[in-house]
Formats: sequence, C-alpha cells, structure tokens
Amino acid sequence: MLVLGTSAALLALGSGGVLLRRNPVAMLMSVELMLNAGNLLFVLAARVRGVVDGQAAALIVLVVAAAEAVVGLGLALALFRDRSRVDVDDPAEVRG
Amino acid sequence: MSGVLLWAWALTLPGLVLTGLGVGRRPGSASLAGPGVLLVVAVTWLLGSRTAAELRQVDWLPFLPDGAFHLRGDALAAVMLAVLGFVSLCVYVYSLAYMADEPPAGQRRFFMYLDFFVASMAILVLAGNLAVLLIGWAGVGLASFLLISFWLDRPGTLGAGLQALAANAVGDAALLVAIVLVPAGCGDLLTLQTPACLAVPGGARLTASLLLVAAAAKSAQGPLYFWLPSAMAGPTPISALIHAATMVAAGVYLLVRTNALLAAAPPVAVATAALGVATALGGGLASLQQANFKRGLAYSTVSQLGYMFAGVGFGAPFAAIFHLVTHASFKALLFLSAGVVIHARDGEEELAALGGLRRALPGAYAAFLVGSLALVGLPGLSGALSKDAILDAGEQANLLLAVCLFGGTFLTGLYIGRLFFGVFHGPRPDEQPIHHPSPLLLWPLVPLAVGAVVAGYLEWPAGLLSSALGETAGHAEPVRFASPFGFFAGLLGVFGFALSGWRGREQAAEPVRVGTDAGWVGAVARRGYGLADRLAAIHSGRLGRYALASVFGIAIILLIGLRA
Amino acid sequence: MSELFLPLAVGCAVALVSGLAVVLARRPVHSVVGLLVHSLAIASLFLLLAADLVAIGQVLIYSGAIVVLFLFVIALLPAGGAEGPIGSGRALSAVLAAGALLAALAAGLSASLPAATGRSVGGVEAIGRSLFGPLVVPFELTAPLLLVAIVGAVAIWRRQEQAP
Amino acid sequence: MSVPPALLSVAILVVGAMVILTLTSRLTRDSTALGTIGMLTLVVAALPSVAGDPLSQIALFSILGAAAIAMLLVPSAELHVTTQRPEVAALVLLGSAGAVVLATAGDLLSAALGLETLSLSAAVLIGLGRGERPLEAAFKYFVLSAITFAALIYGLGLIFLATGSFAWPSLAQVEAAYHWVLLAGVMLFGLGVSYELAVVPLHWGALDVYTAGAPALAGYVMAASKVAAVLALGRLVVGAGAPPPAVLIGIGLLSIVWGTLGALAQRELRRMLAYSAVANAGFLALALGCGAEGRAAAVFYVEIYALTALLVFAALAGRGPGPLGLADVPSEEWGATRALGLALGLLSLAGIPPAPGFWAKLAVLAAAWHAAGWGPTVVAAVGGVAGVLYYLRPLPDVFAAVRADGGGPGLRFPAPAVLLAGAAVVFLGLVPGLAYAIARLAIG
Repeated sequence: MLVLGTSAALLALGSGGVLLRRNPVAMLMSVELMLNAGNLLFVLAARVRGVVDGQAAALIVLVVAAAEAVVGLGLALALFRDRSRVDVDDPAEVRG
Repeated sequence: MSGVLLWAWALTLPGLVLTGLGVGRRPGSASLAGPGVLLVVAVTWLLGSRTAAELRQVDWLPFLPDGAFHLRGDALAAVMLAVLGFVSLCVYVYSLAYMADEPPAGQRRFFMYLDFFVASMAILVLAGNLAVLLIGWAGVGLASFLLISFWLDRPGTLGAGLQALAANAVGDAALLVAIVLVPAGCGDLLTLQTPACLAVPGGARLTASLLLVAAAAKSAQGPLYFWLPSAMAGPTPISALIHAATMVAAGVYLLVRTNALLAAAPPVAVATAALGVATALGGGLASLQQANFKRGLAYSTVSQLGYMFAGVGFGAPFAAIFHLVTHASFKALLFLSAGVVIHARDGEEELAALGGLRRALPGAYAAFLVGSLALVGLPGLSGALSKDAILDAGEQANLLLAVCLFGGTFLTGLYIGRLFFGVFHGPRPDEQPIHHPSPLLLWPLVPLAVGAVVAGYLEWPAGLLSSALGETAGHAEPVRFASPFGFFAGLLGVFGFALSGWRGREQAAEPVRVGTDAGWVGAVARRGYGLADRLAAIHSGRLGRYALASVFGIAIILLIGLRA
Repeated sequence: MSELFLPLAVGCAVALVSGLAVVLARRPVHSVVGLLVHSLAIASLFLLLAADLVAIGQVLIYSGAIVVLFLFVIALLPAGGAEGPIGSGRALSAVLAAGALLAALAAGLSASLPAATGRSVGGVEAIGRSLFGPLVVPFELTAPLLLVAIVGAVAIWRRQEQAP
Repeated sequence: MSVPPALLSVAILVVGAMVILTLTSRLTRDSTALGTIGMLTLVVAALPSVAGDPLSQIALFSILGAAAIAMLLVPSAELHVTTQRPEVAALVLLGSAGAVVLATAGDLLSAALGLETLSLSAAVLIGLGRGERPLEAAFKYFVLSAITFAALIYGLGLIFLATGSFAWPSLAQVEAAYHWVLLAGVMLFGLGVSYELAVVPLHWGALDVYTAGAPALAGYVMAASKVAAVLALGRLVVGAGAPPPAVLIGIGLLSIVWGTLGALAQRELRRMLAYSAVANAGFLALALGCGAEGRAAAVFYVEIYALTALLVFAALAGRGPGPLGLADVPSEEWGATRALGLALGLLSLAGIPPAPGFWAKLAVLAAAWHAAGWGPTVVAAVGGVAGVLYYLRPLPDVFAAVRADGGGPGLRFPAPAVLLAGAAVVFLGLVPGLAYAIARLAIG
C-alpha cells in the first residue's frame, strides 16, 4: 500500500516536473521519474502476485528507459545546441 | 435495349478520356458523341418495348442495410435520361462556341467536367437503391462545384462553389443518416415505405423528412436556396444545364422516385408542399430585386423548382415530373439565350448596362421571348400545361396552398417580363460594341425553343407521358387539363408579363431593394470560421502547453472512464 | 511485512524527496544529483522487495549509465542548460495537472485494494527462467528497440555534424 | 516451439535493416541497390502472412504496404543530410517491425515494446528532415510520446498487479477486488496507444509531425502508427471490455469536431491535412466504441485512410518540405501523375463515392447508428460531410494546373509510389467488400 502510493505519487511528480521545467534535459529527467514509478509498480506487483515475471519486466523497462533517454537527449541536443537560450517553449515555429 | 439503358451512364466516359488525351481538332468535340448516344438510347427505349431492367450485385457494401450495387432502368429513369441527353447535347454544342475563347487546356477541362457531370447524373437517375444514388448524388455535387469555380481567376468563383458544396453537404448528411438508419435489407428506393422498412423509431416521418432535407438542399428549396444564385458565377452553359435543367431537379426526382414513402407520411407531404409554395413565392419576389441578369433567372429557377416540390407534396408526382420536363427545355432556352447576350457583351451581366438589344440580337430576342412565354404559361405553350397539372392537383389536395401558388404565377410574369423588357427593349444604355454570335451559339436554341413550345403536347391531349411513366411516377392518371384554374393562372402570368412591359425599361432595370438575400448564411459562415480560427489558435506550438493539455487530458479521461 | 515497514517507509520517503529535488532544483546539475539519489533509493526499495537482480540492474543502468548521459548532455548544452525563470502560472498549472493525475489514480486504486499478502519471489535463476520462458518474446524485442535507439542517436548526431 | 508468423516477419525486417546498416557506406551512393534491398526485405517479410491468422495478415499487408510505398519515396525524401538515405530506409523497416509487433503482439509487454520501437523510429525519421522545422516537430512529438508512454507503462504495471500476467486482460475474469485497478490500467494503456492514433487531447505532437515532416516520411509515420494503433486498441477493447465504449465515442466525437473546425481554419495544405487527420482519428475512435461491427469498420476505415493519406503525401513528396499555401497551389509544378494522385486522394478523403474514403465513413456511420444511436451518428455524419469544404478547396486549382508534360526531373521519383497507392485506392473503391470481410475476420 505504501509502495503503491509512492509509485502513484512518483508518476504524478514526474508529470508535474515535465510540465514545470523549461529545460529539455530536466523535462526528460522527469519522464525518467515517471518510468521509475512504473518499474516500482512492476516489482511491487511481482511481490504481491508472487510472479517473478514482474521483475523480469522491470529489467526490460530499464532497457526501454535507456533507449528513450538516448534518443531524447540526441534530439534535444540537436535542437538546442545552436540556440542561445534553452527553453522548450522557444521552438514554436511549427504550430500543428 | 434495356441492358444498354442500364449502362447509359458510362456513355460519356469515353469522351472524357479522349478529350483528356487531347483528341479532336477542336477541344471538346470528342465529347459530343456521349450525350447524343445517351439521347438516342433513352428515346429508343421509350419508343420501344419499355421493358424495365435491373442489375443487382448484392453485398457490394456489406456494412450497409442494403449495400447492393443496384441499377434500375425503368420509364422514369428513361424520361430523365432523355431530358438529360437532350439538354446536354444542346449545351455541348453551344459550349463549343461559348468557351472558344478559353485556352485549349481550359476548354478540354471544361468538357471533361461536363462529361463527368452527365455520367454522374445518369447514375443518379439509374440508381436502384440509396447507396448507388449517393454515388451520382455526390458526383453531380462535385461537378457542380468544379464548374462553378471554373474561372478561378475571377473573384468569388471559389466562394460560390464552396457555398454550393456547403448546401449540398447539409443534404448529404441527411442522406447519409437515412442510408444507415433503415432496417437491414432496406434501401431500395421503391420499397422504403413497406412496413418492414419503417420499423425504426420515427418511422415513415423520419425517413421521409431526411429525404426531404436532402432533396431541398439539392434543389435549393427553403432556407437552402442560397447557393443557387451564387452558382451563377460559373459559365452560362453550366447555369443552363446543371443549375437550371437537370441537377437542381435531382431533388424533385428523388421525391418522385420515393413518392410512396411520402404518401405514407402525410405531415411530411404537407410540409413538402408548403416548402415548395413558400419557395415559389419567395423566389419570385427575390428575382424582382436582382440587379444581375443571371441571378434574376436563377431565382426564377428556385421559384419553378418550388412548383415542382408543391406538385410532389400535393400527391401528384407525375405533375412534378411533367413540369420538370417542360421546365428543362424552356429554362435551358432562357439561360442559353441569356448567354448569347452576355457573350455578345463580353461578359456583361448587370441589367443596368444591358438594354435595347432587340435589333442587335434578333435570334436571342426571339428565343428569350419564346422561353419567357412558356415560363409564364401562355395558354398552349408547354409551361402552361405542366403548371396547370400542378395547380389542378393542388386544388384537390390543399386549396389554400394552391391559391397561393396561383398568385405566384403573377409574380412569374412580372419578373420575367422585367428581365425581358429590361434587356431587349428600351434604349441602349451605352454604345459598347456587340459581337455577333456565331451560328454554333444560335443553332442549339432552335431545338430547345421547339421543346419549350411543344413539350406540353407530350401529355396533352393523348396522355403519352403519363402512360409511358405508368406506375413509376405514382398513379399517373392523365391530368384533366384546361381546368379553369390553370387557364386563369396562365392569363394572370401573361398579364404580369405585359405589366412589366408597360412599366418600361427604366423601372425594370431598377432593382427593388428589400434585402432578402440570405443573411443567415453569411452569419453562420462567419461564426463557424471564427470558431475555427479560435480553435486553431489554441495550437500555439509551445511544448509546455501541449504537455499540459496532454497530462490534463489523460487525468480527465481516466477519471471519466473510472466513473463511467 | 511489518518488520519491513520502517525501511520501506524510509526508502519511499527518500525516493519522493529526491524526486522532488529533480523536479525543483534550479540548476540542472542539481537535478542530476537528485536523479542519482532517487535511483539509488529506488534500488534500495527493490532490494527490500526481494528483487535483487533488478536492484543491481537499476544501479548499473540508471545510476551508472543514464545519469552520466544526462550529465554529459548538460555539459554540452549552451549556458550549461540554465533555464529561464518559471512563472507562477506555469507552476500552478503543473501542480494542478499533477494533482489531477494523482486524484484520478487514487480514484482507481483506493476503490478496492486487497490486503497486501504475497510471497517473496526472485533470484537470478527465476528471472532467467522468466526472461527465456514466458517473456522471451518481449526480451528479444528489446533488440530492435535498442537498434533503433543506436541508429537514431547516431543519425541525429550525423545530421548536425555533416549538415551542408 | 513454433514461431508465430508475424514474429518471423519482424525478424526478417530487423535482419533487412541490419543488412542495410552494414552496407551503409556503399548504399549511400547507390539508391537503386538500397531500394532493392528494402523492397526485397518487405516482400520476404510479407511471405509469412500466408500461414497467419486474419489479424496478422491484415497487419502485415497494411503496414508492409505502407512501408513499401515509403521505400519507393526514400529517394525523394527531403533530408537534411542527403547521405542519410540508408539510415532512413533502415528506420522505416525497424519502425514497421515495431508497428507489426504492436498490432499482433501476443502479450502486452511486447505490444509496449513495439509501440516504443515505432514511436522512436518515427521521431528520428521526422527529425532527419530538411531544415529546422522537422527537428522541432520531432522533438515535440518525442517528448509528448514519452509522457504518454510512461503512463502506458504505469498502466501495464497496474494490469500486472491486477492479473499477475502480461496476457491481454479481461475485466470480466479479474478478481472483483482488482476490478478498478485493472480498469485504470487498461485505460492508461489504451491512452498510451491512442497517442499513435492522434485523437484529442493527445494529438498535438502528431499535428506538428504531419505538418512539418518531410512529406514522404510523414505519410509513412501517419499510416503505420494509425494502422497499428487501431488493431491494438481493437484487441484491447475486445478482450478487456475497456476503455468503456462511452469514453471512446466521446473522444471520437470530440476529435471529429476539433479536427474539422481546425482544418476549416487552415490556409495551408499540409496543416489542413494534419488537422483532418485528427478528425479521421476521431472516426476511428468512434468506431472502436461501437461493438463488433464498429471494430470491423474501424479496421476497414484505417486501411483505407492510411492508404489514401499515403497517396496524398506521396503526391506531395519531392516538392520540398516547406509549407504549401492553398493560394500557391496553382503555381506549383504539377505533373499529371502527381496532380491526379493528389486529386484522387483528396476526393477519397472528402468522401466522394465511389472513392473508398466514402465507404469507410459509411461503414462507421452504420456501426455508430446501431451501437451509439442518434446523437453520435448525426455529429459524425455532419463532421464527415463538412470535410468537402476543406478537402475539395484546392481541387479546382490542382485540376487547372495539370500539364501532361509537367514535373521537373526532381519530381520523377514519387511517380511509382503515387501509381502504386493510387491503384490500391481505386481497387478498394471498386471492391470494398473484400477489405471489409478481412477486417471483420481479423477483429470482429
């Protein structure tokens, strides 16, 4: 119960961080918090359910998080390296 | 022969391809054969054995209640095809001369659009069920849009085309709902009124109302009239063929085709009649206020379509079809002779700048006079007989509406007289040069003029048309005719016509400004686009906002889903 | 379970507080340090939940690789990745959205939860059996994902480096 | 242990991508060889579908078909660095592998991995486009997808908590105590998948991608992700009975209204297409909430929509990545093939029968009438017909601009893709029953 609450709070905290920060890297770190919340849930569920698959899935999600971080940071770097200011709201030339 | 009739819609497609490939010394000449063969096929069928043919490929669209590919060639379809072939053949020939000043690529495009239109219209009248009807229905709408917007470099043509699309879309939405709401197995245009097919909440009234909305949109009735006058931005041959003689009559055709359904829903039938009468009067009044030659004629079309709607609503589908046939020839004649005038004056359409053209353009003058007299119902001409049939039916069905319609004939005389005397009589307002029309522009007027005079005798006194149509246009008992009601209506029309002549050109050219142009359309369009602009402005391109909206969205949808 | 409660509570608290530090730290470097602490706290929670291998993985991949990667990128960003001031409107809306998400989750989770029973499972061998047994397909599917990540990162880098 | 046919295809796609990546330096200059290897991989990858069930058949055909058209367009894709065509081809193959996995996965964890593979390759593919705009769009798309993906992973955790397995869940079979946990989990998972569908309120990133990406690649991203997302969501709805139909219908109608209004406001062709994609996603979500007929209609709709969108984007490929204002349509250089392809695509999107887009809308409307009743049907019908107001707007200009001899040398490449997609669109329009029958078998 405690851990479940923590994971939910972490998910919300991460989403709040994504919305709060203007720095793309901080934003991506907040996304990592959200993914960690999911991982915590997997491990907890493995324990509650007594099924080890949850732990294995947590390992796989770790890999996914790494892959996501690599691509995300690559894109952020490419987009912001030549800008004087790092603010995710600055590139707003494309307006959907 | 019956089999050929079913595939008549494909007849103009070879012409479309050939014209597109650039065959023919004069652009468009390769397309001429299509409507000619169409006319021959339809007339041969009517003169021959008249065996109805059907083609039914079931489960073509398995997700619909009736998803068959269903064609039906019967008398009603053949009559419509004959009208289509006749008018379009005249218009094709006329267009060869009328569009000759366009660059060759433009001419070819024009004729390809025309071919596409004729094919779509033929599918529309040959359709056996709602699904196939929709193919033609949407096709003619598309052709209409493309042809209204044909002169892209002129201001307002695209807007006028979009207006037509918007009005059509209202009708299409109604038709789409109708096509999916009928019970499984229903959709055949002739069996919509059977009890099995009315087993939906709302029943006959709902289905019939939806079809009425669709028909009203296509035929510019009631509040949906607004697009037809704007459609005059297209070339004049188009105004004659699509926006006077054939496509706008598709709504009338649909109601006639499904007249049994209308008969099963009396309130809707009364609404149809009332809508028709109101539009007939409103259109006539509006025509009096136009400063533009073609718009004046367009409102006349709106008004005459109102007569046809009234005929269907009075329970006399045959009268409506009869008026459709006569109207096709005299209104096409009016538009084409107007086109001669406009062509001779380098595109001038304002009444104030036209006048006194009687001597310069005797051919157009004579043609327009014949068309006008047929329109006002000079006893003996085609319009008199068909209008008589409608008024006669109204007298038996709903006297109050019939009397209103009777009064409308006076308006008809007034407005067409105003256009006729305003353009051809009186002094010339300026000394602009006048090009003499080529024979190609004038020859097509001859068959149409003949039609305008004699089309009525298809029915009177021998009852040829009603016996040919038989059950396909309701219980087509030969109309009594020469009823005093109809006769006096004709005289009233002629009186109005003469009154306009007596008032003279000066007053005639002066439009009566009351301002009945559709203000509500503009308001709705402004609101709609304003809303759209505001919504689009939400998309600021800022990632922070987007992320915020996404997270909020996830949270709210999650909450709703857990509470639902 | 009861003897585990206190350590678990401490672990959760550390994870949350360090997470808050990640979100709130003014300088990106501080955020990274927060992420490091957070990751270690999560790993300790894993240990307490008897997920030894996942804990090791967490330390190696997260603390070892991902956090370092973030550090590198911050170093490469202009002005050290320092960001402009965050307006109160942005802060308020972020708090509101996070709150809404938490409320929605709470609505789903609090409605009915069974008592936490469970038994401890884990061990390298058991996880290995899982990864090469029921989860072999997802396990193998990490291969194309990693391939995309590698190709993607390299391609995006080449895009900037070799631009005309 | 027998390997499911779809997984075999995935393996083939990955191998093909690795071959291309290994030979990058050689293939950079030889676009013929690149195209050959790519197409060969796709053809071989399609072979296992012979042994597959209807679901994997439909997934393989539509996704690999989209990839084939994209592969034909790779030589004309507007890239920032023109030597990156091998990478683009490899990413198309890998993204397709992800899409196939998402659509056919046997368990949810695989589906999640497929989704992530697809969205990462999509972000990179878009990011490689020429200029700064595609990069910006790719970054936004990526961040927003990362948020929803984290929510999806959390939802997967909840599902695992409730059921103790990663199999496709069922609300009916879960222990009563875990009912709400599972519902929350399925909702979050479904929302994560919906991001690929681009429904409101998760449409922002996709809008940017469709607007600013290189046309050749944006069309592929749009087609592959929508097909895969519809199949995955359909399976989720069938098995779990969630997300609740009312939610799907609500999201669908909101998207239809939103996308239609947004498209009406546009004066630029690409943006108009992007907003209309949201409206079309709305039709898909609406259909998914309308029972078995609705799900079949959704699959039918997405096949046709994906193909038509590909046709339109193929016709726009090669003209450069910049915006194409509606007022500038006449001055574009249109070859006959491209102009007619664009016109056919627009007609189908607008719903002019017998173009297949119209049949798709009718199928959704029929399902909506039976499952959702009056209100949704009327809203969808009006939203559907309103499409003519924006889709057909450029049409007179396009027809007027057709020149038999038009199209410079740079515009030569898209022609095969346009012809392929156009032929498929015409086929679906004339014989819609076949596609619908397969869709019905796949997921009904």
